[in-house]
Amino acid sequence: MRKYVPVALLVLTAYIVFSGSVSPYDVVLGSLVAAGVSLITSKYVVRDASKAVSLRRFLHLVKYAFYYLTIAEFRAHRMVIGIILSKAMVVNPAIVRVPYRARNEYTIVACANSITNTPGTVVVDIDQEKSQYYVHWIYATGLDRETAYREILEEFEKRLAKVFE
Amino acid sequence: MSVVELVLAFVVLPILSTSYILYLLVAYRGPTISDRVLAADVFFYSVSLLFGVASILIRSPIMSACTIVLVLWAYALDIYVAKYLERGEMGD
Amino acid sequence: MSTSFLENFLITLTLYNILATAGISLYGIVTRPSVTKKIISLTILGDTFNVLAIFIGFRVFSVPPVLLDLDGSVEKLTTFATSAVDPLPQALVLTAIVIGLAVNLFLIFLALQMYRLYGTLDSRRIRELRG
Amino acid sequence: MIDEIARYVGLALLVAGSVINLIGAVGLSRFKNFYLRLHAATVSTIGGTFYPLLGLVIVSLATPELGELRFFMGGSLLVAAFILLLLAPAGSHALARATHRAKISRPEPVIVDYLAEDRGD
Amino acid sequence: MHSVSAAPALLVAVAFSLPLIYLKVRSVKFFHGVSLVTTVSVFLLTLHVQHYIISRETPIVYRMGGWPPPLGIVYEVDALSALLATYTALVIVFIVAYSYWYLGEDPGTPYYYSLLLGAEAGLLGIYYTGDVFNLFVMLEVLGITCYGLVAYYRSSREAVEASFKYAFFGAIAGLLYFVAAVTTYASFGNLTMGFVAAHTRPLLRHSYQYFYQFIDVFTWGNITGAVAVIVALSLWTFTFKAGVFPNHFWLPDAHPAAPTPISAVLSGLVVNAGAYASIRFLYTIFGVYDPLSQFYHLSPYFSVVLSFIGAASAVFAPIMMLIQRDVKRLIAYSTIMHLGLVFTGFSLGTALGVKASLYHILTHAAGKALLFMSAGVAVEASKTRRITDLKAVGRLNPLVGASVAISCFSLVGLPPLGGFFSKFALYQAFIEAGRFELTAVLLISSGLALLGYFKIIQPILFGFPPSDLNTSKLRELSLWTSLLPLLLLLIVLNPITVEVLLNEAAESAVLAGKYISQAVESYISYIREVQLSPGG
Amino acid sequence: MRKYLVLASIVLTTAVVAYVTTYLGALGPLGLDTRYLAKLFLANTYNPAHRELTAMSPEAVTSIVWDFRGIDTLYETVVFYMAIIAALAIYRGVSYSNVRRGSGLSLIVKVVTKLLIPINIAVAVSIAAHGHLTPGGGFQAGAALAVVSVLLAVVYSAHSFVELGVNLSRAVALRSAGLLAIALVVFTPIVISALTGTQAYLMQNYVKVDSAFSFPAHVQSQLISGTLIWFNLAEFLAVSFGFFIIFMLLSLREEVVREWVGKEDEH
Amino acid sequence: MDFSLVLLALFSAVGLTFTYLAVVEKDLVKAVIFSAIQSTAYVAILYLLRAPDIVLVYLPVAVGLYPAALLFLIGKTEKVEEE
Repeated sequence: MRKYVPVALLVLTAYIVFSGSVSPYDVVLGSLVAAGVSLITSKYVVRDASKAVSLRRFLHLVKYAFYYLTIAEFRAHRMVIGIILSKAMVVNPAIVRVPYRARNEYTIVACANSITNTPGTVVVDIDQEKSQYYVHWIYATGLDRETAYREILEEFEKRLAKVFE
Repeated sequence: MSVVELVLAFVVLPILSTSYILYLLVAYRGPTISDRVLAADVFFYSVSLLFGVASILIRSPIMSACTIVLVLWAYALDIYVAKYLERGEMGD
Repeated sequence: MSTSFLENFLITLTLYNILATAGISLYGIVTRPSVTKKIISLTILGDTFNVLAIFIGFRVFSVPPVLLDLDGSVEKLTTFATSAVDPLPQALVLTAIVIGLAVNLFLIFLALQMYRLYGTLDSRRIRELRG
Repeated sequence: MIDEIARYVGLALLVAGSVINLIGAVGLSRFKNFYLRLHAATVSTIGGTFYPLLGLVIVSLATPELGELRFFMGGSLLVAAFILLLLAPAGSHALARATHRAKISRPEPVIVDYLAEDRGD
Repeated sequence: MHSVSAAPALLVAVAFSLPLIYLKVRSVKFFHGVSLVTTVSVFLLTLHVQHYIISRETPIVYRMGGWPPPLGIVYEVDALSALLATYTALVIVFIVAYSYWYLGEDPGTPYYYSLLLGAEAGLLGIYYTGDVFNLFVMLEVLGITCYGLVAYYRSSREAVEASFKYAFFGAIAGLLYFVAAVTTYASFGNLTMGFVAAHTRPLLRHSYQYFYQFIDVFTWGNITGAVAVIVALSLWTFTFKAGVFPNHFWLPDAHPAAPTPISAVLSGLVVNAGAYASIRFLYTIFGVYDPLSQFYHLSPYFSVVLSFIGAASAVFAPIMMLIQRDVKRLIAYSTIMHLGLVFTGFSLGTALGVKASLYHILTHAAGKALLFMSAGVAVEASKTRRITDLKAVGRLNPLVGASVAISCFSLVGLPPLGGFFSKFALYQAFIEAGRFELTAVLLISSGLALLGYFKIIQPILFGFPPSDLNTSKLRELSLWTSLLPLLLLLIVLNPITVEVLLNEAAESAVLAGKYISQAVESYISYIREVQLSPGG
Repeated sequence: MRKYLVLASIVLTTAVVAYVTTYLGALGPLGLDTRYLAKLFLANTYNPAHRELTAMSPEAVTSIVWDFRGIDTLYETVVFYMAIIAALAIYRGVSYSNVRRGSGLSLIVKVVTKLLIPINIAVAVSIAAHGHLTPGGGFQAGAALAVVSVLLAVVYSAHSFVELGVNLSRAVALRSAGLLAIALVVFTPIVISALTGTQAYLMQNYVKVDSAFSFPAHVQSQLISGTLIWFNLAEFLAVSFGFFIIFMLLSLREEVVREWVGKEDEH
Repeated sequence: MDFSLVLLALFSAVGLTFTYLAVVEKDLVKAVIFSAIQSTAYVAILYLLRAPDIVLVYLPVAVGLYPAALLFLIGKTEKVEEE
């Protein structure tokens, strides 16, 4: 039963926010749609029902989003904009291996998206057997796994583990 | 015209137009298909910004519903081309 | 209300651009050998005509044809009627886009079937093979 | 008063975002290969589109003249921004992976390409 | 007067439900039955409309959704459109009966009937509609169903290629007509045929001053410049649909490649839509042959252009007929010839000319449908379309033999048959208009066509009867019920029976006064009831 | 040579059309004002004072599309329907069950798409259900939902349709259900008028001067604009499953398709 | 002076350029991408012409569905147009 809740909430929120109104018509129709969609898609979307509904995880997510959207993005943008606007455009690109420890696919994907969304690093490929990303790094400061992990992923994974793991 | 509209019309729109032209230049020049798709993709996302700005300038907020559809299909275009490059056939 | 020279110039320029686009896509339809390219040109031609149709219903300094105030007072309706763009071409184009989509999708299915039977999508080769 | 401040915050985000968008466009045309361009593209999508969209959300919510419709505009733009944040990285990743696998663009200049090594080519 | 609106909508509703039923009901016979019942009831509806028009002597204006003309779409039915619609519905009933014989247990039957009913809806909509843009939509409904039906034999190379060619150029033609419709709105300010017609006739203002004070607001641009664009583009589309000279290239490929009943529909009925729309546009809407119209001075040019394209197709097609080896292709070429004659008929601009054209449309539709269907029997029996390899089915089944002979004689124009009278009417019209070169064209094309038709008659009637033919299939009831009525129709179509209908139709085409006043009246009566100054 | 001939004729035609449209003013004065009929539509799209002349929907385009010129849209739907039927006729006899499982794209794209689909459905339903109030409507929503069918075929594989339980016959059934709902709304006025002996028209929405038949415009003070909402929802259903059918057919592998093409004898 | 007129001219010029590129391009995938860019320019034009309904229809159709269907077609058939 619990596994239906997160999808239904997601759909209902999307519906209400997109419609921008809380009239009875929208609430009723939105709830119907939410119920229907969660019935169909929950078994694909939600893997572990016990972790599905938790206020603590949600608060961690908000905290992470705040950190990510302000500090992490600002740092990364400053670096890449500096490279673009510099005359010589000195770059030091490399495709490095970045190991991850997460087991949950949502953590893996959230980490990958966080890495890609910060300018300067792009996840080119993912190897689930060896548990590592291949990240194209515009200004590589070190090529071994540990440096790459520390510089690129550690901060994100530490915070995201609290949300999804 | 309010300050918001003045700034939008005389600062934001010219800057955006310049970057559109640069994106399209890359889309035209880019040596490989991936470069072109990347430029087209960024162009699509930036046009979604134009949608928001224009709907404030036209003073009709309801037009902004189009933004989301553009974002969706820009992503879909990425995916098609990625799939095409990776597999050659799309349905597999 | 009359338009200034610059406005007139820009409107005419847009119109000519649209007509030239139609001309180029027509050229593509007639001269390009590949069936796929012909279909691409055909979709562009349809798009161009649709934009042209919307363009004739346009007016400067206008709002979309959606009423925002639902109190139904006469003044607001009059303001709306004298400040919104023409909704009828939009309705016509809506119909035309769907029809164009249907026809083009069917053309794509036919082209696929043609490739299965002829082994090529080059219109010159197909003509030779058919005899 | 709150409205006024919020509107200027939103406007600042918009202007800064459009400038970043332009910088991203410059980067896109200045970088020499596809993998480097990916980073400029990220600058354009996140800094140049996502943040201005948030700014637009703030501006529209802080404009009481729009009436009830400001929630519609703000809401639809917010959903669009959220979806952009979700989709843009997946799109660039898919494109990068496909490009690397199809080998249509070498990631030169590069100091090391572990992916190519591990895939054995 | 719901029959007008309900006829196409009923067809569409049945077409919608056929694939749904197919999921539950797998019996193919059921679909034949449903289609037959539907087409018969649609024929009764159109007959009702026809009766109503003849008894009232004025066009019907059916307001869709209750909206008055320029706001909504109207179906405006006059004697011309009612006649063609009724006739179409009648012929399709026989074609559905023939399909029962032809398709048998083919598992694709539900799709086939879905498309066929859609095509009939498109044809009826084209005839009934009173709106320029609605005509575009109905042309596309007709178009897409025909493309689908031509590609019905999906494993045949030529069918798919012909369908692609037809669909591709059909799409371009549709786009051009769309531009014409949009230009109509841009310059005339509305899309109702009656209103546009009213605008082109400033001379009517003296007699109908009361009307014109209401509709004058609906003008906008420079209509002289616009009409050039509209007529050029729409005439291109209509000649494409009718398959006459410059735009005939798709027809000899598409018509033979389709299943035989569909060849009958395409050659007998679908091409008429192009001719009808040309008549409607040139006569009723823009009035290029109407002295009251402001475009009357263009009539000599139109006369020359239309009679040229008509004469060119009437002379070129029978020559092509002589060198064909494929029987269905030969018949398809003869369609081009007959439509050419139809176009020459109404290029004259006289009531007699229009009447002769309509008459020829009627006799040609019946004759061509019958010829395709009966020659199709021979093709089915011989499993080939080569004329020289056809088997003498006519000697095993007298009905088939008689059908082939009589339809060919009617198409050539031999005396007691319908074709003779329609060709004679054309001859009279040419003489009356003093166009002797066209009479020469008529005679030459008939003479050449006679040779062409004889190529079909000879093997089917006078060849040796093969021994290995499955005769039981030749004696099925559905074959008789489809061929016999058309055979009788060809004999019955003589001036005594159809003179009144044709006169009414031709008169209503040439004199657009009633058509205009009905449309305008429908707007005025509505607005007056609402007690509202328009636009308030 | 032929190329230049084509080019010259196209340039000539374009020039003539440009001349006619600008100097002769065939399109009317561009950009200045709208036509009288447009003002009539705009003034009456939501006008509770004149129930005989209004569509009671603030969205002028939707009210034209489904009420004023509803028959156009009905037959436009027919064109779309017929195109898919024609495509199905080309693919008749194909069974969708022996599609083998494909591997699809990388995990990141799969998970993101999985999250996108519920949000996308919510957005599409919102577009359809507010079609009579804000820009949008049945076809728009169906087209927005088409992204689901495309992404399922592209990101996962053709086999994902089978896993989701959307096989061809179910898609056809749901689409036909939507279309029959449209037909039902279209025929309701005529049937009721025939039963009660009053006057009503095909596709009628509200009272007219000569007809008292009317669909309800409001439910509990929520504007639903009579038939418009039903048409929008039914069209949404029909169009979105239409796209499902199209992309299910297109995503079939060629080996599967070639098994049955060419087996039947030619006619 | 309506701000949209300048952008209209700009985007119609973009549409013209990319139509030309799509027509002359030999690589069909590139032609599809060019036509998608041209469609986006038209989407912007339609938006500036105050036609949000049309944008909502045209955008999925021209930017999304045509390229998808065409890439399906190209993937199963020929990749390059021969001169």
